[in-house]
Amino acid sequence: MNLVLFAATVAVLVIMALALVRAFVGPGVYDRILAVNMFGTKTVLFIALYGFLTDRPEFLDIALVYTLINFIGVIAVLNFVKDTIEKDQPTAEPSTEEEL
Amino acid sequence: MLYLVFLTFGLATFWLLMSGFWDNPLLLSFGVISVLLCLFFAWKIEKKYPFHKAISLLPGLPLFWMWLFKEVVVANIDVLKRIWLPEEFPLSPTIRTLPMSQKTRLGKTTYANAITLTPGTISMDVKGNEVTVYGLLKESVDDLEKGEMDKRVSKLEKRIL
Amino acid sequence: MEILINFISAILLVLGVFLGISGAIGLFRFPDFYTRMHAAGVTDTLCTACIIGGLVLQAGFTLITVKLIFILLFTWYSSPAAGHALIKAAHKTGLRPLLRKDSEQEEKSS
Amino acid sequence: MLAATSIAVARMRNLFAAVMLFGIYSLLSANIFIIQDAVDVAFTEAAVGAGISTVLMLGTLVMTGYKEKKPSRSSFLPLFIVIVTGAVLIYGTLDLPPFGAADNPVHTHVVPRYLEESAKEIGIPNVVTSVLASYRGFDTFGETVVVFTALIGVLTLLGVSLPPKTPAQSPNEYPPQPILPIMAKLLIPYILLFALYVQFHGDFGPGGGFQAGVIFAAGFILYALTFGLRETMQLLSPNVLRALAGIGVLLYGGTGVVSFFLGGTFLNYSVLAQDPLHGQHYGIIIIELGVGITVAAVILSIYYAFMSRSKALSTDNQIL
Repeated sequence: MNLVLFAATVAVLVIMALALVRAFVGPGVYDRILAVNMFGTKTVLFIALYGFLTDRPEFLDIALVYTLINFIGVIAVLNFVKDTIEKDQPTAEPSTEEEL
Repeated sequence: MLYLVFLTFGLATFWLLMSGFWDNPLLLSFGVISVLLCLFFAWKIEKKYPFHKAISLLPGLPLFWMWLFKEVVVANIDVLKRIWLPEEFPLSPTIRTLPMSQKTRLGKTTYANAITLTPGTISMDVKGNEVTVYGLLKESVDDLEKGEMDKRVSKLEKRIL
Repeated sequence: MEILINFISAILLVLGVFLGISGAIGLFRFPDFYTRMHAAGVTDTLCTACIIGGLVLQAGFTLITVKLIFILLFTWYSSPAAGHALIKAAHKTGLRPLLRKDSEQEEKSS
Repeated sequence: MLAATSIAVARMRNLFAAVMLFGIYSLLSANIFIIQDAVDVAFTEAAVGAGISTVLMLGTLVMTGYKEKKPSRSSFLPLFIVIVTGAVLIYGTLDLPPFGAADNPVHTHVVPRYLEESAKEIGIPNVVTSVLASYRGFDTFGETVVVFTALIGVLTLLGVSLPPKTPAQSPNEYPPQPILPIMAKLLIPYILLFALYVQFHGDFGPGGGFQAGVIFAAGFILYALTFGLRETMQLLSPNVLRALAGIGVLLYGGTGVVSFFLGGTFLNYSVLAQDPLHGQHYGIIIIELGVGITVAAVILSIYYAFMSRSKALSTDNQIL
């Protein structure tokens, strides 16, 4: 059983990495926010799984904090993005800024 | 006011279940204080923005959740097919404005969230009695237009009023 | 009995991970932001439910289960709200979605 | 992944994206803390790093503009300095004993005593809390005061003003868009209660004053984001917050003084009750409460101060 848990933990890490790549390449602010949001929810799962893997179920408290913070963070980011980027501004940035 | 009564129950349950120390008088009294503090803020918010008697979706909720869960599973399979076999199942993104029959804000919110929760459709805008839906597939928006979900949410809402 | 529970739990975990990976791949395969939202939706809903469900079976009937269920409830309550806010903000700031040809008119008329 | 993220942050010219990646960076480092079993640190990192600092940095961005200026000078000199500093640091670490070795000074000095005796002397299960609040009571007191001083600094620089009332909104109406306000209203009481849970269970599991304060503030920030800043200020006014921040510090210091007068030394709580164990326990609870109140009040005040500077943000939002 531990093997399955371990595999699942690693797999969630892989998902997180993929989301991270999406956050790096963009394009555009909203794609990044989406990727960050997904990264956050997967972090929650990662912590929960890792807690079970190491038999430390009090990690779940942290996972719960993450869900809260992630939600509030996304709302906050959206609020600011909306206020700062004017409607006529293109949301996708020029490609030179998206290298990496 | 009924909302606050329910909230008290909810908060107390939340505290007891989170804490797990049911025989420690010190922590229990802290629990009481904390719940009261939260209730105070909830009451201030409630005074300003009341739920229109829209208190307990509770009795019908489990059934609705079960139905919703089934919908979510079906919709997930749909989207999965598009992810893994893009050639055989092409995308057909669609935007359409649908009517909603809910009367209260809470009902409308529930409906919009149920739409978003099922992958394949996302509620994009709620204006008056209409919701703008963005769907990954034309078919899923068509399904939504048939209005089964709408009916179910409205039925939930009727219990409130 | 325990073997059975472990078995179901393992299946749920694997299923959840599969869904998560599909979602992540969808994040790359889908052509634009709006379609990608749906891919992320897959991971937020059923993937979380499956993994948490698998863990619940592992934990048995304890307070840990309750906390797991709180996490699941909170995710299912907050993720549609966040998704709605996200797509709405994107739409209002003028990011154009890819649409089917014949649905262009629908959008204009609405 | 941590390294990749930090490189990406440094390369990003769009500061919005950089801030978001910072959020990810915090989440990642919190994960590393978790893997190293430093649960309390991870808790703090999650709450402070990923949540609040992101929000505050965004607030700063709105005030200053979100594109970084193209650097005009060559980046060679800074690079050189960074490399030299890094080399010196690495050279320094060569002298350190091997990582995790059992006879490291860290492990032989006071730590074994903390770990072995804390259960006996303090009587609470979470060692981190007892170290933080009891053995290292002075340090933590200092930190609390630092937080408080930060508040004074920010308030002197920025000041808080009540944003103007928006004419479009009648007093008892919801904001025009139902979804987020309703969800926020449903969730906020539970968020606040969760914060209090973290506050009072710091002795049993991960958590404590700092984390609880942050989560509590986050609940109100969510309210501010969905209902507007003015509403939030009416719910919990800046003046009350300022008073609370002071009260928190006083509560902490006061506990120390009381224990001093009861015959112990400053911040030695053993004298607070008949049984030293109980005395320690009560002392820790009280000072954790002090820390929590201060942190929550300070963070929320700083948030108010930042947001009321920007007119666009303090009015109600139509889009969300």
